[in-house]
Amino acid sequence: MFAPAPFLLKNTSVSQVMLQVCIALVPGIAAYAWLVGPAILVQLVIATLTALIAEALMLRLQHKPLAMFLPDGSAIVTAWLIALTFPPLAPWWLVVTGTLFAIVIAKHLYGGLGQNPFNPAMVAFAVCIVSFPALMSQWPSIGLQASLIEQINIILGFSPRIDALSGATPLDAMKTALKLGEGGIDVAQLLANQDIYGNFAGRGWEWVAAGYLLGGLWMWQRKLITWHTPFAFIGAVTLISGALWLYNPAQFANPLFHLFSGGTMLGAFFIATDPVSGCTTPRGKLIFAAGAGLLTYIIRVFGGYPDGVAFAILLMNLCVPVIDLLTQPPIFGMKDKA
Amino acid sequence: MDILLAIAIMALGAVVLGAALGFASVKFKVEGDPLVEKIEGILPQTQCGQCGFPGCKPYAEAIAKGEVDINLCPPGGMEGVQKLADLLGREVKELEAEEKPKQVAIIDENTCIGCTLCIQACPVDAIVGAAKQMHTIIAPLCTGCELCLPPCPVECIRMEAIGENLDNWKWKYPVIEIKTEMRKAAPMMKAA
Amino acid sequence: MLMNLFKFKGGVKPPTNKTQSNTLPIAQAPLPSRLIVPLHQSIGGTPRPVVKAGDHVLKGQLIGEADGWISAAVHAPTSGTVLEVAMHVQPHPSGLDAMCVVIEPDGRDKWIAHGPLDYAAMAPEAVREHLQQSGVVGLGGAAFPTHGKLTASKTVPMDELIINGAECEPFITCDDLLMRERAEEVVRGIGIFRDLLQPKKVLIGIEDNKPEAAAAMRAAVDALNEPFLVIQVPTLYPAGGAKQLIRVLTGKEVPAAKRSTDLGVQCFNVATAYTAWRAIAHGEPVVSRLVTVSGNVHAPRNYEVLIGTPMGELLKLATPHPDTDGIVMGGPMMGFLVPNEQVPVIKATNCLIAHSDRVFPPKAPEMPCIRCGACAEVCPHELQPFEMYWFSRAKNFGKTQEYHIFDCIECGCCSFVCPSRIPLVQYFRFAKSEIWAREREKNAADGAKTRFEFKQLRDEREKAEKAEKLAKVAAAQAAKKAAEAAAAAAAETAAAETGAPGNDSAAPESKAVAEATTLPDATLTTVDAEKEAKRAAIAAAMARAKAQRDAMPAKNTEAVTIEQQRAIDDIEARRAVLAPAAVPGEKTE
Amino acid sequence: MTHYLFILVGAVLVNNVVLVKILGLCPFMGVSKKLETAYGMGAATTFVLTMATGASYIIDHYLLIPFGLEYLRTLSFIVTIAAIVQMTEMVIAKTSPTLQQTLGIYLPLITTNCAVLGVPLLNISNGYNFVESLLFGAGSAFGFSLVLILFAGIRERVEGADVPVYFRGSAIAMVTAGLMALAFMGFAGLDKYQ
Repeated sequence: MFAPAPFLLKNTSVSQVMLQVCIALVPGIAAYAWLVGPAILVQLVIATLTALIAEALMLRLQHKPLAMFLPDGSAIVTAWLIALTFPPLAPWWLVVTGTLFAIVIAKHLYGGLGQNPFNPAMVAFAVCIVSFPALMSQWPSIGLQASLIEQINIILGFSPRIDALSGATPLDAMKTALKLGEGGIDVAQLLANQDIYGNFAGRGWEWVAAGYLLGGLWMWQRKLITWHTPFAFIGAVTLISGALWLYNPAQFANPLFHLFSGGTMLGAFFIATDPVSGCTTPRGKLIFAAGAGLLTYIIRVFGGYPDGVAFAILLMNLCVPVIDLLTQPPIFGMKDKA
Repeated sequence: MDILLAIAIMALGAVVLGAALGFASVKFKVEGDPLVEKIEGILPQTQCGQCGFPGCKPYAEAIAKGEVDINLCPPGGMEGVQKLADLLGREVKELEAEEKPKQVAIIDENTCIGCTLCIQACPVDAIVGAAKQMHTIIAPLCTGCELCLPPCPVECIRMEAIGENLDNWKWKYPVIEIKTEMRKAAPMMKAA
Repeated sequence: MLMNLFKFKGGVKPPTNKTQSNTLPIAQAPLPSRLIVPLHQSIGGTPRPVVKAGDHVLKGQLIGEADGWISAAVHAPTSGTVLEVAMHVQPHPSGLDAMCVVIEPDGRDKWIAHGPLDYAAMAPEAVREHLQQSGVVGLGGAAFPTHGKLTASKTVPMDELIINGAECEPFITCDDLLMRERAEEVVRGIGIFRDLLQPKKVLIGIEDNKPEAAAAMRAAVDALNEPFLVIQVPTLYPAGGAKQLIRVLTGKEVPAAKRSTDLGVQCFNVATAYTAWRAIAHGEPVVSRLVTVSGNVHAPRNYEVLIGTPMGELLKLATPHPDTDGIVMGGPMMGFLVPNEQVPVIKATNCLIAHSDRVFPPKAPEMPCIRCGACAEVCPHELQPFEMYWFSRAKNFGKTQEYHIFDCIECGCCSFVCPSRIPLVQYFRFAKSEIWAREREKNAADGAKTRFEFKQLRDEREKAEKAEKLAKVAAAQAAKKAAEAAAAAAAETAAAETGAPGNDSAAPESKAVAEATTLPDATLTTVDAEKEAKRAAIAAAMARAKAQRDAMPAKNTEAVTIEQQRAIDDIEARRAVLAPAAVPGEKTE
Repeated sequence: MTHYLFILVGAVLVNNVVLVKILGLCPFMGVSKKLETAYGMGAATTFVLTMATGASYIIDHYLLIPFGLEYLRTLSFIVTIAAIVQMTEMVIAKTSPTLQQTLGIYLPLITTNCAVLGVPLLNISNGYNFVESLLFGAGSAFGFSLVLILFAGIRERVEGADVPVYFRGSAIAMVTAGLMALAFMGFAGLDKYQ
């Protein structure tokens, strides 16, 4: 006889959690599709399909019940994060490769849902940017006049990869310009370029980031995430960028620019908050996210890649078991000794 | 000339390092073998001799020296073999003899003639009694080694498997199939 | 409110489901067809049966005698005939059997002679003794013998006595009804605990979803003019856990490794206080208790039930719906499905819930843990359940202990909130019982090892002594023979010297030599034979003396007084402690 | 000052001896099953590696180069390292038998840890002076220990995961090491920033 207490359960499930994460991504995606181009929707579809097929295949190989695991939605969240971090007009096979890598190697080799030590979406990004640096750095200029059909053709490789694609992200553009300028160029001058830069960060992109921020705040309000991770992530980016900006405003962009550029908002609310590969103790979350924020800034400003979120998250993923171990909160009745 | 110089320098180095090592080996000499104790900690201490050694310690010593295999201890079971393999970095091997459930010896007190032979045979002093008087097993102390069986002239000792009771009952590893269990309970209520 | 309440971390708010059963007053359950009274109903030693099949017993008659200090007596719940003393299925998740006294009621429900005790004249020790003899145990569910908790720590002053009327588990309302209807007796019972423990304050904690109970208790406290404080605590599961209630009322946190008296606080359930009062004021042992019958039934309500009543018979009083497919004993958070409906109500049974899929919807299948940390947020002991789960699942028990698995109170909050529907508590129970089993095995192995080593030592010593003795006997014999031979030789030589010197003098000498050489361990010559004989005589004398010495203590031990025996035992015990140190020394001998 | 900092950061992170240079994989895979052994191995390797870089610098500059015996570098470095390792083992055996037990065969294997030989040789080829050599040695050792400890932490957790049967043990450990190396590629270029 087996007695499974408790008999009452709260009405929650993994699928619900994942579904809400997807809903929270919608404002950001909407801004993305509106301001940057509808191609992102195509990429989302490609990534989602690939993820679901790969997930089903891997579950099948491991003789796990498809009906139970496929609807959990974790693969969809991973796929969406991959699509949102890749260039919107990246060729279809790049997104497929990244997604396959994420689902098969980063997730299912470790046993699937809940067991992967690394964030699958970030593994996909890191693998692709290391393997295909050129393709991963081609971002369309904002205001690219191309219809959805044209964009799909570009993604599917039917149309040539036109020159308008060879742009860079606002972050990358600034880094390259500052490097080439050898100190002769002022950040303020660069920001004046209205083709690339908008009100406070990258043109168009700033509103996408704002959309993520909105979705993230909604998740916090729904108690899907705690305040620790986004707070520490954003706090760390603000602190280090603020300090360097105050030290030399000509060479370092202001904190607002860094907060709304690249993957900062997406990372702070959607990637660093991944419970599976992130820290779980409250203090651990603070350390994890602050470390990720710091590394993000360091890699994007001093390192060799256009943005640092993926590597920063992966590097902090490495430290998670040790951080968790060192930040165990004192338990009931043992607080005086600790 | 060069080659001589090279040899001389290497020899010098060898002498200096050798002297340092020699000094260290005297200064930091360690006595005893902590490994034997660790192995003995894994062995179940039934002292049954099924491994071919008179007791667990001699077997532990033999394992530490690498003279025998680690799969000679049936009371320790496969779990014991696994632990020994982990400790010693050796391959896990199937047990030589088959694994038996834990058991306890029971003396049929009506048949016992009080010969004390089993008392002498018991390695862990789990049998009490005196000459010409009935003997009995102190069940909690019995390791189930069966060494008392052969000496008994009237064959009044038998082994009994230790069943599950409320004292040694363990919670089972959770299984997912909860529903089937509940269904089993259904007819009982219908009958009521 | 005058008091400043504290909070414990975590906790959940499951639907309380209490209103179904707390509207009707307590009803008396009728006599069942037979009563199965388990002997082991409290934590500690199993009481020894003092009745046998065929005996006629009266209500309240002792049937199981407490075994040891942490153990409580068991009594016949009604008058009738003992059918058997045998193994029966227990209300325990294992579904295993244990020794029970089965009584067929005679329908008269005749009490054994009993009456009030002269409480004012009783020494505290006598009160505790009487509570043990009356079978008073904690009725909140843990069933710890109450008398064992009624001794204050010698070093820490008793600050607070907590009376637990929180009753935080959903569905259960038996304490609620008890406090509403029998508040005065509860308060008088608390008075007994107060007298024994002498605390500075007495705090009665009641969840704020039971205003009637709190009002009744306040009225009773006022009527009896006691200085007890009735405090309403926020409704939050598991506020009724002893450690949580202590925390809420006093701010003290009792860790798993400590007793609450070490922190100057002790906690009792209201129903325990009630039974203690009945035992003292009326001389009635614990033969019945209040049980909430709820869940999938037409008429949920509270019953006063005799211990030993089969649960199925009790459930029928409330007319279960036809789709009922099991009985849960205890609340929905910590209770368990009983093995069958024949299992009896015991002292720890506070609630029966008829189980059906309508009341408790079946759980969706277990998914993998996504480490969301919801369990850690609700854990009232601030543990990391998902980490303990991870390592329990991998059977890495050492790690589970590093994450303080033994501080888990198995309240079920973590399982309640888990989005993956993982039966976390089951994993923890599994890990805990595995660890206990290993501990037991380890202790048994260590004991076997020391006994084995001691036996070996003994065998060696005996062998050595035997060999020594044999050698001495042999030496003595040899010496004797040698001496005889030498004497003969000497006589012959003397004769030869005096009478016939010359040719035959060599013959006896060589004979003596020959004789000497046949002796075991010596090639004696006639010259030193005499010396040897002397030495042998000395050795033999020494051996005799030693034998006498050895015999002496043996003679003594036959007539040792109890004190001497105790002293010997003491010495043996000390030796046992020193044994590891002594062993190498003895071996080198 | 910043120069030294760059050497240190470069050795610990950017050119991590295990994940970027792919040296010393034997102890990296072998002693990372448990955190405790990883701590011990990290400490032992840090000590040996720092000592070895110092000693080999002295041998190289005051013995081999003056006599023109550069061709004996590898040989003499190995001998020196072996002696230091032996000494370390004896000291550990005396002071902490449990650590010695847990490190097991891997302690003597520091001798053949290519990181320990590789770092002094890299020092020479990089033309570092004594302080730089020591910094580089210590940095590499810290990098090794850091990565070893983090790896052990992850492996302890992955041990409880439902890894597919064919990937249990070393296979998944290699995958993990690969993903760690991927993460460390994020540091690329940091030591070149001016």
